[in-house]
Amino acid sequence: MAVTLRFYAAARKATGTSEMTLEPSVALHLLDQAVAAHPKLLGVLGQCSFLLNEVALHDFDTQVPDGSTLDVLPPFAGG
Amino acid sequence: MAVTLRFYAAARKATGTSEMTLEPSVALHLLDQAVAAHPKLLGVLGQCSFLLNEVALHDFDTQVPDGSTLDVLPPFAGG
Amino acid sequence: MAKENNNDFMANIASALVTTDVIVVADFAAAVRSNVSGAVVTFSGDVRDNDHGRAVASLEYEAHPTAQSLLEKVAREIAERHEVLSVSVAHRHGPIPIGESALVAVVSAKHRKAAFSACADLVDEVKAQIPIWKHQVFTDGTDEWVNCA
Amino acid sequence: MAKENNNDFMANIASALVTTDVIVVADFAAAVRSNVSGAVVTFSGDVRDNDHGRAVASLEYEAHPTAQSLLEKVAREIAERHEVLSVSVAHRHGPIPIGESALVAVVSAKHRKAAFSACADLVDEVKAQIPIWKHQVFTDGTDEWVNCA
Repeated sequence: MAVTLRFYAAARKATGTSEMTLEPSVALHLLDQAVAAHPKLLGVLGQCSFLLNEVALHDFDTQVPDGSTLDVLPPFAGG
Repeated sequence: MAVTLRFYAAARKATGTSEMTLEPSVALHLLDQAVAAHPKLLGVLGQCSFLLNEVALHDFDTQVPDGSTLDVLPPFAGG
Repeated sequence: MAKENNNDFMANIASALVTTDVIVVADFAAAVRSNVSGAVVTFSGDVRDNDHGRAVASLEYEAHPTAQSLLEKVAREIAERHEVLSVSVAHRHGPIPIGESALVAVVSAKHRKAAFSACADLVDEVKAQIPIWKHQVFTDGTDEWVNCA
Repeated sequence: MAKENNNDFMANIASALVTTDVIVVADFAAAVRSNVSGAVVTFSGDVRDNDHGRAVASLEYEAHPTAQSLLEKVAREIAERHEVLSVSVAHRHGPIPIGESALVAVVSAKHRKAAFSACADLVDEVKAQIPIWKHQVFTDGTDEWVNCA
């Protein structure tokens, strides 16, 4: 039973890693655990958007089921 | 003593000539003579702008002095 | 990817590409031209040697795995939203040398106003919608992820 | 032809050309690019094989002798009116084959909005201000001077 958090760009810089593996839980709890493990992530997280299995996630109470990927996306800066 | 009227694009098509030589006079009288000589010009003239020696002419009572050029410019269609 | 246009028989064509290859705006412009189109507007967003007064040494873009499909979606939306004939957009990622294009956007249309509007709208949407990030290294040795405090 | 910019040390550069030669937008775009500019917007107005639903066989532009100096004036005005780095515009006259450019306008700027605004404004001003006329011959043998009833 595991879910994968993936960190991009400034989020990866803040955590020092591109991903973490955690037990399935609600999104908020997963992000709490990520911040606990990597306190610098807190400075970035408020600006981020999130994808649960490549679909936009807005409700942090959503349960992230086994095998899922939760992506942490800092503000876009394309162009 | 002569002035030159030059006709461009649709004005040239209407007169069948690219220029006319006339006695110096006021602009309005010169254009009257051009229409008298080339009646089809009347259908174009109302849409035209005019240059007296390459400067925009707005007052048709302006005297066009000897050696001048009065250009008849149909609506622009560049681009 | 195609729809009936209001004022002609042509279907709109939209293409999109996320790539690590060099992108040259003239190549994309050539692809949207036709004997029917009267106006081609292009945008090239190029890597600058400066940002907010600081000298940039090198620059790299990172693209999320969904960037390609989202870019296709944006291109289709622009083609549907404007009276245009063809829309093409490409975003490069990975390291990009100064002076080369990071983003190219090209639009052909019968009339210029639609071409300008669509191309500007396309670039705005790419910046807003596409998960791509820019990392800058300055000549003083510091670095930043752009838009992230 | 140069002025102090509000937000950088660069002088604006404006160039203009009225010519019977082939004009290729990419050549003009290359001339306005620099490592300082972040955005290049181009417009190409191309000869179409149709106009208002009628098939065009051939097309010719006529330019007044003042066209070159007026085009230079318009280019300078655009460079002064917008926060841009470089402006270049060219209008071809004489016969132009279908598919080739009659007008190219290119603008470089630090920021995209200024580049888009300036390029669109430039094309509008060229159409309004420059004494150039378009003569179309249709495939049915008729012909017209465009914009003239």
